[in-house]
Amino acid sequence: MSEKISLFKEDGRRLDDRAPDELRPIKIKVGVLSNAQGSAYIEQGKNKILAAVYGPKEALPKHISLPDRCILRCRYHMAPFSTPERKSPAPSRREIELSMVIRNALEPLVMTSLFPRTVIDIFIEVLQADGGTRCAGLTAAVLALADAGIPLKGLTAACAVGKADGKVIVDLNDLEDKYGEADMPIAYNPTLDGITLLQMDGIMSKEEIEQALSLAITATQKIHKMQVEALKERFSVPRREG
Amino acid sequence: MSEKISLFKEDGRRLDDRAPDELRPIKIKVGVLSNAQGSAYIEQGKNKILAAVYGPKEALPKHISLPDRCILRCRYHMAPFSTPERKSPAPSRREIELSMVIRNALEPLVMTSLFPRTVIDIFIEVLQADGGTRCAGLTAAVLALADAGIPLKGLTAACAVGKADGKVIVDLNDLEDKYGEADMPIAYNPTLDGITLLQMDGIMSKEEIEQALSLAITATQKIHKMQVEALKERFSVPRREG
Amino acid sequence: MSEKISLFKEDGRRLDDRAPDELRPIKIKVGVLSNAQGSAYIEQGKNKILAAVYGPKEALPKHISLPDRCILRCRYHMAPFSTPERKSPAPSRREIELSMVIRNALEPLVMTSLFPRTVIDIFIEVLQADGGTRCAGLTAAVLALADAGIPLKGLTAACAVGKADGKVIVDLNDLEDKYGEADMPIAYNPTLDGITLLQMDGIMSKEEIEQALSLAITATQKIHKMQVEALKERFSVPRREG
Amino acid sequence: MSITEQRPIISKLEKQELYRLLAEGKRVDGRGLLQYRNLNVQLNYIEKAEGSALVELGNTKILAAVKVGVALPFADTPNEGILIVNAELVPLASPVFEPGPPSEESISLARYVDRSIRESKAVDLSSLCIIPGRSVYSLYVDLYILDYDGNLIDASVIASVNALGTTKLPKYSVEGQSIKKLDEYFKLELKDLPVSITYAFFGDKYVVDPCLNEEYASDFTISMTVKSDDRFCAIQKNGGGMISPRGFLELLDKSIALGKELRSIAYSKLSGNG
Amino acid sequence: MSITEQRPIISKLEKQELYRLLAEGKRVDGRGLLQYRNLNVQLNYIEKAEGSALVELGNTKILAAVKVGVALPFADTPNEGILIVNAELVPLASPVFEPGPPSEESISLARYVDRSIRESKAVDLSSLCIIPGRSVYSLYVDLYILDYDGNLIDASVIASVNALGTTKLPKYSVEGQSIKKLDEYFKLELKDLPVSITYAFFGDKYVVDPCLNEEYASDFTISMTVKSDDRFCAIQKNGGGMISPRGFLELLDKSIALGKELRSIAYSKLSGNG
Amino acid sequence: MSITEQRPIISKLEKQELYRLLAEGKRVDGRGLLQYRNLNVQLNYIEKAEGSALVELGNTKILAAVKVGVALPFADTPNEGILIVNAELVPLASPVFEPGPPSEESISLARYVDRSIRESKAVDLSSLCIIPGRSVYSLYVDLYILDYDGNLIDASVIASVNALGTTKLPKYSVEGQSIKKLDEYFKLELKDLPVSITYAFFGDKYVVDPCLNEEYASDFTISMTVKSDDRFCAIQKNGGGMISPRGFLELLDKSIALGKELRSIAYSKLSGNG
Repeated sequence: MSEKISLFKEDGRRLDDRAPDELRPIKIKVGVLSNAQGSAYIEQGKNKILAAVYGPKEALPKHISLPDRCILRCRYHMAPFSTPERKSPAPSRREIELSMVIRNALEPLVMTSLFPRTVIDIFIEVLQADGGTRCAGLTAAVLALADAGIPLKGLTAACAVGKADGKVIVDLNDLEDKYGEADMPIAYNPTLDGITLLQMDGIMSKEEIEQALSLAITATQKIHKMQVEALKERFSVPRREG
Repeated sequence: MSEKISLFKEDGRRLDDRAPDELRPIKIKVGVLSNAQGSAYIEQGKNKILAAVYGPKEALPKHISLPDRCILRCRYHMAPFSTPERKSPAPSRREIELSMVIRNALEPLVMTSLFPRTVIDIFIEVLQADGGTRCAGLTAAVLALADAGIPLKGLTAACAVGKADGKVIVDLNDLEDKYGEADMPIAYNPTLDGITLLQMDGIMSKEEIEQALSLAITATQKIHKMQVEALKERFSVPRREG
Repeated sequence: MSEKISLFKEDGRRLDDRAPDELRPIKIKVGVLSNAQGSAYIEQGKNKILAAVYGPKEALPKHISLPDRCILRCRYHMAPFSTPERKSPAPSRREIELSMVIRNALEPLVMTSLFPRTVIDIFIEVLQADGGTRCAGLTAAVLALADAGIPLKGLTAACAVGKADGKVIVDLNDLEDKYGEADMPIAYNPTLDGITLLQMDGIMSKEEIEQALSLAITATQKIHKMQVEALKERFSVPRREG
Repeated sequence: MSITEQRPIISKLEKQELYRLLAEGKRVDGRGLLQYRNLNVQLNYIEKAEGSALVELGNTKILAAVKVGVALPFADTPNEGILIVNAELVPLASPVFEPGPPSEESISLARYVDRSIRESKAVDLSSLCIIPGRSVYSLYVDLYILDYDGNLIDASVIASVNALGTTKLPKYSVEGQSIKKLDEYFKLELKDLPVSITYAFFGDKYVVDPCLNEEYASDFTISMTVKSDDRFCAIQKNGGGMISPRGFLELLDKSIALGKELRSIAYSKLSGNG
Repeated sequence: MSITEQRPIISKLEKQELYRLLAEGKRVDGRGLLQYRNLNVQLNYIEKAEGSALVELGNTKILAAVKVGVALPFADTPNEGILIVNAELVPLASPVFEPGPPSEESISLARYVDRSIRESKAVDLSSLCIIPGRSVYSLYVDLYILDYDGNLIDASVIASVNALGTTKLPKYSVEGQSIKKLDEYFKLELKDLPVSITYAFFGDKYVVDPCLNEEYASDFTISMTVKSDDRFCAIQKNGGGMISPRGFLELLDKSIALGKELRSIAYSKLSGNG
Repeated sequence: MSITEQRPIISKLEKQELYRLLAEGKRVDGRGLLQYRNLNVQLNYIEKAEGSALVELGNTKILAAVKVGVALPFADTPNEGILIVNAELVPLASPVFEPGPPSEESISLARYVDRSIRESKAVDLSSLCIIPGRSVYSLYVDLYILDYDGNLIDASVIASVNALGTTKLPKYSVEGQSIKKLDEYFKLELKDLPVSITYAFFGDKYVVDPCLNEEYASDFTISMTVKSDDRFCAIQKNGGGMISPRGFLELLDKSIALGKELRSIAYSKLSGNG
């Protein structure tokens, strides 16, 4: 957020031609990997992200298990080629933090008490990054959990909102993330009316946060519908071909 | 020990105005932390050091435990801001060695056979370093053990002696440590008449070592008295205030 | 394999005066260390390599053990001073790969089903490297296993073959390894007529590989005889001295 | 891998008592729901560092110190100084802290404090350039947790800002492309005094500045950093659980009010520090 | 320490069935003994990388991408660019892959692919020098295993060569000893199209392109990389077991024939890629 | 964390026998209490290193080798060469050594040897400067423990000093700020021949040069390094237990006498080494 560059065109639209409250094109596919119990793939703008779920399975070593519920392990990871400069494959401090906030956002969603003494592993691999990867990754991870047949309390969708050139906007791309004034990733579960991931970085007034939150809820509701569609497609009876 | 700088003033006193056999001002306080079972704080010159003790507690993993006595674990660690140049928080080779020699010095002091299959953890954090940190840290660690109620065979006090500008001196400060000719850290238990920590670095003749050892014994006896005082203060019945 | 340097002299012999199919001088001694259950030392050219074996012993932690046979652990390691530039003692990617291919070459040799739930440790330390260290190390490791009294299905010997200046050669030295056109390390067990280690690096035609393999079999048979001799010497009844 | 944490068990009775009290608007230590614990700040605790502060918030005790160096600037900000925040959860402070590489908890703490300082622009990094593209000041803020009784975030922000507020930087003379350290110093000027306000949630109740037992018994926490102008520069939900949008918006006004109050106490010693 | 691997148990019945079929010259998935699975190549999958390819070989799925940088050359090759191959066996791809530092399997895979490219001279490193001894191109080839159903080696060689074949490098202008990135690009030209052929051995039988269950049931595998001119540039036996010299020699002709066939399929999209 | 070591159990009978013998002034291997084991030194064992020595002290076997390089000097000693001592307790040498990063035992050993060489000024580091502040020789002394039967310290000091005594350094010509390696060499001159004397203590008895069983059975050890002029340059107590001040002072005379004796044997081959 250093140099001054304009993020809006003269017609009031964003540089990628979106309205302030418009999402980027999103493509979701569930059940894309053969080894994982559940998996999902998401494209959101130029983001390309895979999520996979293994489990519930025996928690080893035993001392990490809990007697009354399953535990979650979560790894958010960026491929070395996902960023403009090659990234070391070793987890960065940022990746460690995001693995935690994503796990925190999934904990209240999973019916963990159904699987005592087990562990569910959630892997998110960012193949190409274009801003908002934690949110898109979370959106995919929720679907991978559903694909794995793990009972969930509804579906959670996530989207960043924020501020650029003084305007509140939704679904920031890489440029807006970098040169904008604020970034607020939010995960929202419309079924439970609950925010499960919430971070903010940058400067916003109380009024701007209120406005941004409202945009976030609308956006995550839209993404939620796409999640439902993607699951339907996955579980629809395949037509007899030819 | 590279450049030539004079460590004595014309009046025969050291640069900080001490006589050769004079300790720096020492301030000791026992019971300074709320979570640790035992703790102590020491200032010696500009050294500021905290020690804390946890245990005895179950030794995990089990294979590290001993059937006939408790084991000690010890970590001597310097804060990144404790030294003139910022120090990486990862343990240096020096810190690994000092953790070992301090543990060795504590082993004969603790009545380890009273607590078979358990472990006692001893943590020493150097917040500000000014020469002689291993000795001051050990002096504090002994008090943290006593504060934790762990039965000891008396109290051990430690102090470095050494040589600067050809003179044998006691309690070297940072400058004397760096530019002096020898440094000999010693831990001594006056109750048991035993030396439990002994190292030397630099050059001394047999006669100089004899002289230095004699200074060390007097110095550790003085510090031993301060240890006793600090414990008394800790365990004295608090007066009704006001 | 970068610069162009000639690896043959005008008389058709190699720079160290060997014929293309000639081994370097080899010196083998079995039983050279006092702590290891088995040990062997080999000099091949300027290679100086020690191998030691510990076990079979209880496999710890237990989850690594196998119910029907013993497992092997193998470490190929180069001393920091073994190479022209000092090498970091931490295992390089190359050392990790070679530890694996050597273990793979030893697995079919050891009668592992005799020792269920145990582990055999094999350590190879390259003290001085001169080309062909994995092969010489393997030759020594086999003898260390035999010296440890571990039942083997015969002895395996290893030797690199390859190509330099267009000619197929045996037992490449450091220079030939570096400036030659191909290097093919092979371990061969003449008793079982089996190749247990096989790698190739560089460029060779089908015909050259055939020719090289034939050289390798002759070479490993020679080394096999030296292995047998070395074992005999080790286990011969010592003559009464003096 | 981030893994579901195993919180130390606080007894069922303790937890029931805590909830019973909350239902009556009370807390285990007698505080009001939106009341901070006693705050004690000691400036310049580490004389050998360029800046430092020891902060006690109830029994939570944190030492922050600033070491100043000279470094090559990052390629994309050639005219800016470097600010790095690091947090050490040393095992001396709590039986749940372990020696070893930074835990996700310590990384997350350091990153939140970093965002609070960086985004509030409390430190004007462009004033820390000596030779553009070549030599800039580097400020290493090290947080040392000495005693752990909950709410590390708020105490760490206060400790860091106080430590930065006491920081003195050596002057350098510039000759061509090389620099020379002078025997003069100047004070780092703070452009903002951010404070973080942390809430712990229990069902439909919440408290501010949770102590450790409250943290363990809570569903999750939310921290918000407020700038001097009442705008927000960092927010973070930690732990599982969920909050309704309405519940979240409710916190904004509270944080502005609490922020004003806390700021006036937290940085009161800085004005006197010359 | 390299340690005897614990292969996931495939049921005794499954293994017997596999051997029974092999005795009849058949495989579990109906393929012929020397038949590859379906191969699907998608070029330029990662638009933000300088080159990339997604390869599916049956259910095995591998993404290779090339990142281009500028670096100091190695001291002993001042006129050559730098090529580094790295493989990540990410845990998403298989329950047997674990997060953490590279395993011996991933190191061995990357080193084999590196040898296949380097020794075949598919990339002319001497064409990647900008200023001798000072600035050369560095090519980082990252292999990302996304789904693991055996034969990583052959699929990785194909993915890497395709990714390199799509790679575009930025041009630099040289002024004295410094360089400046231009807004022009040139295509990396491949001098060879190596393919690796991998065999899995079961007693006296063997198959090509083993799927995962075949790998687990096999005694060992042998991989051979064949250049466009039918010469060999890398060979590697993996796993225990042993092969007779005659058995090994028999593979050479097979590999040349299979290599021709596989090469024509594996790199068919490269010619169209401009 | 330094942790109470778990010594391999030597049988109670063995330990009783050892004490019984000591009470009679005897040792398990028939040596006198202050008698060293046989010492064998082989110079230039590693031809490819710039200096090396293989030392056998009884069954303890240590290889020391010196690699010479050119490096930037440390900022606070711009006119001095760099000396680094590293010790590897490779698992080949003993069932108690494990592969992995250096243990506290290997670090402590290397640091003691480093102090013995550095403080004795055996190597004149100021003679190892090529261009002040820019290029100095670096000497890497690597100790490789090949067989472990106690008293690593004394054997390591002897091995290191012998290896340094055989070291040949390449000459460099200086042109302005750059250097060029010549095809000439010069011998590193040793200014002192330090030896370490190690005692193991059993109640009120002690022996010199303990073998491994004696080390395991002992309460602690004390090592003292004596210079050629009979002054001391390093002392270290290792292990638990305690010694009375009188007991310690008694060792000084003994060490001077034993040092003279050991020095004459340990470095006898150096004079002949050209």
